[in-house]
Amino acid sequence: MNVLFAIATGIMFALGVFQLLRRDLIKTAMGFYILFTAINFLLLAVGAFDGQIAAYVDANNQTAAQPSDPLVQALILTAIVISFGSYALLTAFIVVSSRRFRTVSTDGIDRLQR
Amino acid sequence: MLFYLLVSLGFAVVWMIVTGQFNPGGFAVGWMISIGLLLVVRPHPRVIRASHLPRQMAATVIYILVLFRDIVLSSVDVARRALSRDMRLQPGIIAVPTQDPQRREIVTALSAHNITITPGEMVVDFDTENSVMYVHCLDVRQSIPIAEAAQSRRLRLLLNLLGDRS
Amino acid sequence: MAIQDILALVALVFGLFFSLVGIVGLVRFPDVYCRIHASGKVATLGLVGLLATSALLQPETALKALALALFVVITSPVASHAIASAAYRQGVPINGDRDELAGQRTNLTN
Amino acid sequence: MTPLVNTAVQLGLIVMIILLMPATYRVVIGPHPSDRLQAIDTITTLLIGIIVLLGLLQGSALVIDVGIALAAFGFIGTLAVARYLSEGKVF
Amino acid sequence: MTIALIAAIPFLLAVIALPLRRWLSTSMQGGLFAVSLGGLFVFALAQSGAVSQSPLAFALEWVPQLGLTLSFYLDGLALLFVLVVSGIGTVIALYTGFYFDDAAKAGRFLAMLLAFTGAMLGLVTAGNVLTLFIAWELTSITSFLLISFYGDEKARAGALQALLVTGGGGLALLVGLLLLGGAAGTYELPQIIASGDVLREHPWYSIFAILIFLGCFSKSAQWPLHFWLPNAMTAPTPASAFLHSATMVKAGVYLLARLHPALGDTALWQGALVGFGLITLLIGAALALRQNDLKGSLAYSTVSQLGAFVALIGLPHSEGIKAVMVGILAHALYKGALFLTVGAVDHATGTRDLDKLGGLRGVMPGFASVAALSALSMAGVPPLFGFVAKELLIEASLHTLPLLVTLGVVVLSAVFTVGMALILFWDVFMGQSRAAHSEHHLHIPARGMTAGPLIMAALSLALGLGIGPLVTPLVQPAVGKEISLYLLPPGGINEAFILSMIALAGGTLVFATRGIWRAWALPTLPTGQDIFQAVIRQTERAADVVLHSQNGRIRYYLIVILLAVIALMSTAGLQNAVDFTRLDVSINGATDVLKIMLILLSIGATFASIVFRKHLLAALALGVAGYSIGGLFLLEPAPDVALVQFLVETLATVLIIMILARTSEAERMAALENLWMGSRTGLWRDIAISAAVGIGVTLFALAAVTNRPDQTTIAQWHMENALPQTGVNDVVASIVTDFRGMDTLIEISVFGMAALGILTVLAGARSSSAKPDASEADADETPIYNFAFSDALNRFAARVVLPVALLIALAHILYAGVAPGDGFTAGVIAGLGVALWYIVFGYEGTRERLRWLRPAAMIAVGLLIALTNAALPLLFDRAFFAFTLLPVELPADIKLASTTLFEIGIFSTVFGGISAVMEALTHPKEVETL
Amino acid sequence: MNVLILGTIFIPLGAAAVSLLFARYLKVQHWLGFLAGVGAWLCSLGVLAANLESGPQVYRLGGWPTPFGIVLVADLLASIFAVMSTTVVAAGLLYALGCKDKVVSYPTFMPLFLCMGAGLNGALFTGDIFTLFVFIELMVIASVVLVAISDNRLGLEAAIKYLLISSMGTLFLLIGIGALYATFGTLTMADIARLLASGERPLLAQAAAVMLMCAFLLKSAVFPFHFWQPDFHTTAPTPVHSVLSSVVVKVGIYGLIRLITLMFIAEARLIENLLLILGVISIFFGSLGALRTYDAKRMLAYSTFGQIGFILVGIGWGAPLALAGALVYAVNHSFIKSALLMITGTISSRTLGKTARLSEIGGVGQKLVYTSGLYFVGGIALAGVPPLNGFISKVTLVQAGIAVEGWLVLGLAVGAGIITLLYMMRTWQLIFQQEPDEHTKTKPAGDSLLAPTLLIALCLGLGLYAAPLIDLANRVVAQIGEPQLYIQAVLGG
Ligand code: NA
Ligand code: NA
Repeated sequence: MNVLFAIATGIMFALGVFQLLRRDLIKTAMGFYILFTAINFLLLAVGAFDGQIAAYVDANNQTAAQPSDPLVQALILTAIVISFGSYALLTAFIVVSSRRFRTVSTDGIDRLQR
Repeated sequence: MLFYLLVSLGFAVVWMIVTGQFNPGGFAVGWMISIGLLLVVRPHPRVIRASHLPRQMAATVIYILVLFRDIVLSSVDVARRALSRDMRLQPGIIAVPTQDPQRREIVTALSAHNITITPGEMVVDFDTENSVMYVHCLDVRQSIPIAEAAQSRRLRLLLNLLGDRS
Repeated sequence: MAIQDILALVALVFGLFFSLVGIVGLVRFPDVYCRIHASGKVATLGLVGLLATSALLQPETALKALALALFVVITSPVASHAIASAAYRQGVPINGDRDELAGQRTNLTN
Repeated sequence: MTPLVNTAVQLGLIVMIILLMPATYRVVIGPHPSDRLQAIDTITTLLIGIIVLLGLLQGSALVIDVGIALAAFGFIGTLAVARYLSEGKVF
Repeated sequence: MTIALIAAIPFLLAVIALPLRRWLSTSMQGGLFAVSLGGLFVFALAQSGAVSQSPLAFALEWVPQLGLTLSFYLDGLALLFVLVVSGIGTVIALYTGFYFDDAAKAGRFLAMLLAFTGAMLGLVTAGNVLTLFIAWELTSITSFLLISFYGDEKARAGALQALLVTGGGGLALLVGLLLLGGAAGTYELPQIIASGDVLREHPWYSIFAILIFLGCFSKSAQWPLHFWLPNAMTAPTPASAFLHSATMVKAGVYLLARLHPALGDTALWQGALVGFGLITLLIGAALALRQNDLKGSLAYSTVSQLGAFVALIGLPHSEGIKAVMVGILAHALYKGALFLTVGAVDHATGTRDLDKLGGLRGVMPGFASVAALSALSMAGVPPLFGFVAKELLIEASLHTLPLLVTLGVVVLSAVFTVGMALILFWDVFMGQSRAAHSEHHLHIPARGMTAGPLIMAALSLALGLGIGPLVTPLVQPAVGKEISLYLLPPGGINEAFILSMIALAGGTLVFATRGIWRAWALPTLPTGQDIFQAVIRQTERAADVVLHSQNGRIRYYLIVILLAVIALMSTAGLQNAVDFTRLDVSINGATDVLKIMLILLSIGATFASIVFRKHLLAALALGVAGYSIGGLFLLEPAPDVALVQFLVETLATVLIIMILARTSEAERMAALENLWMGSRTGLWRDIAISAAVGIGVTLFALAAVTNRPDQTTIAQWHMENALPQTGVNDVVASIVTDFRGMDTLIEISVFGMAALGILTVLAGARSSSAKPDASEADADETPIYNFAFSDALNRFAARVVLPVALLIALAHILYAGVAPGDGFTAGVIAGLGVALWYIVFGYEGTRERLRWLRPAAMIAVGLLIALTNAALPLLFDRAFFAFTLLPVELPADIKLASTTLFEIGIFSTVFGGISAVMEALTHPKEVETL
Repeated sequence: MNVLILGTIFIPLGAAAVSLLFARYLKVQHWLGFLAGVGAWLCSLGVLAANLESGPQVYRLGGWPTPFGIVLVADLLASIFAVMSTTVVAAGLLYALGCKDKVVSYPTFMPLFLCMGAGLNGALFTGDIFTLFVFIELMVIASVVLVAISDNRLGLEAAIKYLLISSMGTLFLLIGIGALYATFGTLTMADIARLLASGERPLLAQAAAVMLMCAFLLKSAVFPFHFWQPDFHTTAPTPVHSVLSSVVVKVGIYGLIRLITLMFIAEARLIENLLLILGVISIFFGSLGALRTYDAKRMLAYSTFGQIGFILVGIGWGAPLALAGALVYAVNHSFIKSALLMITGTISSRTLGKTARLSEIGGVGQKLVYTSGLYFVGGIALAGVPPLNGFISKVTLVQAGIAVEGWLVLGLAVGAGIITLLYMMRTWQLIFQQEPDEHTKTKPAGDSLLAPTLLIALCLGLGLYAAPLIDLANRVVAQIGEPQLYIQAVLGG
């Protein structure tokens, strides 16, 4: 399975980068989002150590099964929240860009030059 | 006051279900939390008469049973059509009056909910001014004859449930 | 085999059957409104079946399964209605000649 | 859980997974946005079902919480999209 | 100690000059500072006895790590310069007292001038090359200020040019001095001078010598770096007289003379100094003759003179040092006086143009005599001081250089100089008055203005006559060996005398035929000015290339960055890091099948989101992809992550649809590209970059999964300690709220700030107090919604879902430790309940019905609760964020711990944040809460 | 006194929350913010003092043993950067008190500003690589919002660009963190350093080093990761700009130093060579950009780009002397740049359009003698003219260059230095000496000059009394030269 996960993250990154490079800001935002989903996936793929059960412990029954790495999960949780915050901000900016610059194209917001 | 009591009790039950703590402790915690929640949110109270409560309870139980029966019937009906070769569909949209003299929103809502769950019918839109629901039917031949009768049956149940019929 | 295992199997088959039917309807039915009838309600019942299976096989999940079932039963018609309403407002034509909403629609929005 | 039931649940899981495909097919072909929305709503329902079965297989009561959340958000997302389709706005 | 005062006092005077300008008139200021500088002069003169015995030194530790010591060193050479600076400074200050009409302006000028004086005195008394450099730079800066004093276009350009040339030279000098210090092992001047043998043999010798030459040549205006000096003549004339003829430009000469014992008498030294010095001597003299502007003329003649000094220092066997010292004195006197005269003429007539001047002897008799004496001294007419200087120059040249060079360069320059001096005097003061200034209201200078120049002119005469007794004691310590000075050669007429007489005669001839000379088109000589301008032009062109790369297009920026990272990553050797033996391709059970399905689904849906042109479809496809990833998390099994992923995915989808709703279709369509028909090269480029990134990440992930350990001790520890130490079953929850609680606190701060940001950008940016400008108001106009969507059924659903959502949220908080979900999921769930209200009821409807909803306050309170939870243990002498279990028995398996408080804080922040986002997005006009 | 580390982070964060509650009382909010800034400043000074007295300070959050919990580590390197940051942030807050920008009156301004400061200090003090990411994000998000709501309407454009580009940096950082966790199974920097040093060197370390380096280079806006910087900084509100362009860009520098002195010591030579090349290019790009751009604020932003290049060159040379030079340079540059930005801000606050466009601010300061003097001193300080602190930076760096005999780079760097002098003095002439155009209209009063005055005084002080800073820098370098000290302080043993 780990090969598949590795390749899948690569493909997700490639798709995210491609989407990020679109002229359309909304598509760009989607690319942003894909990339952050992909990075969470990557963290899971490379960091979690092939869990068989969820990372829950119980006082009375300790199983021998390998739990999914809880630390990676915690990191992913944090990364999700932060990237979502950034993403929400980006979407709000797109709305304001539409109001202020009358465009949602990345090529359209190029007043800052030189 | 009675309204808040009932709502808080209802919330407490929901709490117990949601938390999986169906025990006295869970109820106590749920009830306290519900009261706290009501203190913050303060919904608009509805007048409830204690004398009507038992009948309302009964109506509620009946309503839920009927609802469940309707779901099953509707699903079976639709399943038959979906699996049959020609599907025997004759779709169309018909107007169904809500018939509630007081035109209350809750009644409309619950009626619509009920209709949408019943066999092959689904509310597409409301005309609030004229108290009409526009219902899409999978088979108008089957639905039109029973539509109004079914609606008055549902309305009776609802009014019972809401404790309106004295 | 315990009784609840048998019941669970029945519920499982029940749930799978209605899920399947819902999907069949989703694929076969002629227009969006009909498809909503099929998938929106039938798949709901399918889910209830699966939830019952879960409740029977794993009693500790029973209450949450109940909560989920209630939630789905309450919200599913609303979603169906909202989608149908949206479709109608978008001007998706209905399959069939009887449409009492036609013409009324203009009064309702805008 | 007896092996028979376990096998049945596994089979059920596979059936549910297979069912995702025609639903996805409907998402792809549409033809109207509302078709796709309905199909996605259905997929959500299927996913909840899958989650429930998975919970059974994993012997874990935990995942059903995820199912509840998924149901709630699927519903709200559906309403948001429906409103967008109806009126060109979400809020 | 006292010698430190020499440099310090003028700085102090500069500081008091600024406030004094409000109280004192111009002449009082001039007088005051003239007296002060005069006192300094006298003080310095009084040191001469002691200095001639042994040099005075004083050092103050400053920045020992840099070898920077505030050390002063007063020997004969320094003293000579101190005398020149303070003496001329006295005259200049006096003159300034009559030069400006505006006391404030005079005060500003004097402050700068005094600061310069301090810097210059510091330069010549510095005993450490770094101290010297500091003073050196300060002279450049003060010079810049003085040149730029009037602030007009020309003044600014001239000042900037001077600063660039001398500052650039300064940088070279700095490096040179640091290298020199490095080679000598000290920055102290006396030691450096003493270690000449080491330095001349040092491998760095040529590097630091050249760098020091660069510094000195730029400062002392040697060809080809001389061009800044004439352009610096935009400075007020007293400054030109002081800085650009008498003192600052001689700093280079000073430093060369100073380092001569240490670095001199090598081929490089001789070649560079003599070569550049002689070229400068000749070019300066020739160009001086051809200027119409009096100050320009004087400037070029100064250039010429500086060239002579530099060449003299370069002569072998220290032959020229004596001539340099005498020359500096003589030049300072006559050139200073001439500058001041020109300043007075300019002041009086309003012009410095030779063609417009003439016959001023009648109206300015005092200055006429000053000009006469000084011009004769400059021309080298005996018995004036200038004559002695010229004699010494020619003599030194004769002794060491080929005769042809002496004749062709030194004598020829002298010829030009004589001609120029005569022109300067004759054409301004003799002849007849010109129309230009006779019409002009003549502004006869105050009598006091003449005083200073007269003193200088008189000194030119007196020192010439009394050369032996008066000048020898000053110059001898500076030269550092026994010398004898005389007006007329003791051995009778010698070659030098003859040559200087020839020069006089030739110069007179030049003067007589000046019409021809001045009209004669000289061949264009290569000047540094052209090179300078070319350098500036090329620099600006390079700058334009740089700025061109800042083209404003984000896609281009991203591509460059990605390419850079790809290039850098390609060096990391990832392909070697993959351990192919550990690749695992096995598939086990339905779960793995499901995983594969979900992977395929997520990739397919992501791909669909790219190819779908309709944004809505793309958004929905993205939602499917996100849900699939959520499913994969669930299968890991990581239920907590899956839960959050589902939640966030829903919100994200809602957000994208929100953008669609709030941007116009036309704008969106204009932005959209046609992937299949558009510019294919761009497409292929993007595909190539994406593929490269994808391959890189794949390799990376393969390397990671094949290299990682099977289990980490750290995760193991968390698994073992979650229950005993934090009392929860959900290890992820214990990490999130306890083991790594701070991450979560900061994370919710990020979330809260993002939400506040959204609120501010979309709603708060139009604060109720400030009126939006017309265009913005127009642009921000959003229609009031109608609530057709808000029908009975939807309202019913919204009303039911919100309380249920709140209950579920509270359940997540209280049971965070035993089930998936925590304060964060609780906040999102409650927030989604509120979102549903906004969807169904709209902004007005929701604000009206949910009055308890105060997003910003909820964020604030949430953060405060979380912080309180973290900080409370500090009161009990426990660690920040320490875990505490509350010792209360609660029913229904509820455990209250500090964590619960934290979860409540998280909930409040996140709930508030999402509500804030919803409020911002739906907000029609302005925000009321906050 | 390791508790004081908390103060530098959580005093501003707490004040952000409280000030949000006082949204309706702008004065209260602003003073609260300023006091929090001063509080953080005092704490950072305390941390530095404690450090000098008794070595690296370590705070284990929650009391959990390292490496299982998060640890805050204040060694000398972090402390000196923190003192620099808190000083500038406090000055920025002081400036905000007297700033007339509309954005300053938004109720969310103060909380965002304080969060930026908290994120900054947190990023410096954290001993955990993942927490570093979290703090950096706090800083990024707060600053992005502050720029987006700037009075300059183009702030939004810059914010969008930065958000997108910065997200690249975040990705690199997370990939790097993922690689480190996957190979070493730990997030504590000291632990990673210990494992890296212990010899068993997994192959992924190099990839992680590259990714982290890219992330830090992006945060410091080093060529070719710089594109966002001129836009983002120029459009920022003055108080924000003065923090962004001086200390926020240094976080990347800090990270790079940590990277090569603590963790990737084996890869250090490679990274240093790369930094040298990028540093020189940055020097030229930044200096040339500053020379020809159209706006006084933008000029300073480009200038920062170039100055960061100088610091990188110092780091790239690698020798202890050079590293100390880079540190001295970094600290001095922060104060100078911050002061200059504030002064430019006061000038543009006097124009009607609140602009710093060179075509529109000519002669605006003609009557403002005091401002003119401040700007002049700041300008020559930036150009490295003695006796200001910029000179000290320059000399330390050049001495280091001589010591390592990096002739080519030294020559190039020194050559570019003259460009700084050119653009600073030309702009000074333009603003303060030129006769204003007849259409140039100015306001009678602008932003308060108190904060820049204090900073300029600091610059002068650090120039005249430079020994302590250099001493400190040398001690920092000596300390980071022995990573064992850091590792032991964190992990014990
Ligand atoms: Na979290
Ligand atoms: Na949990």
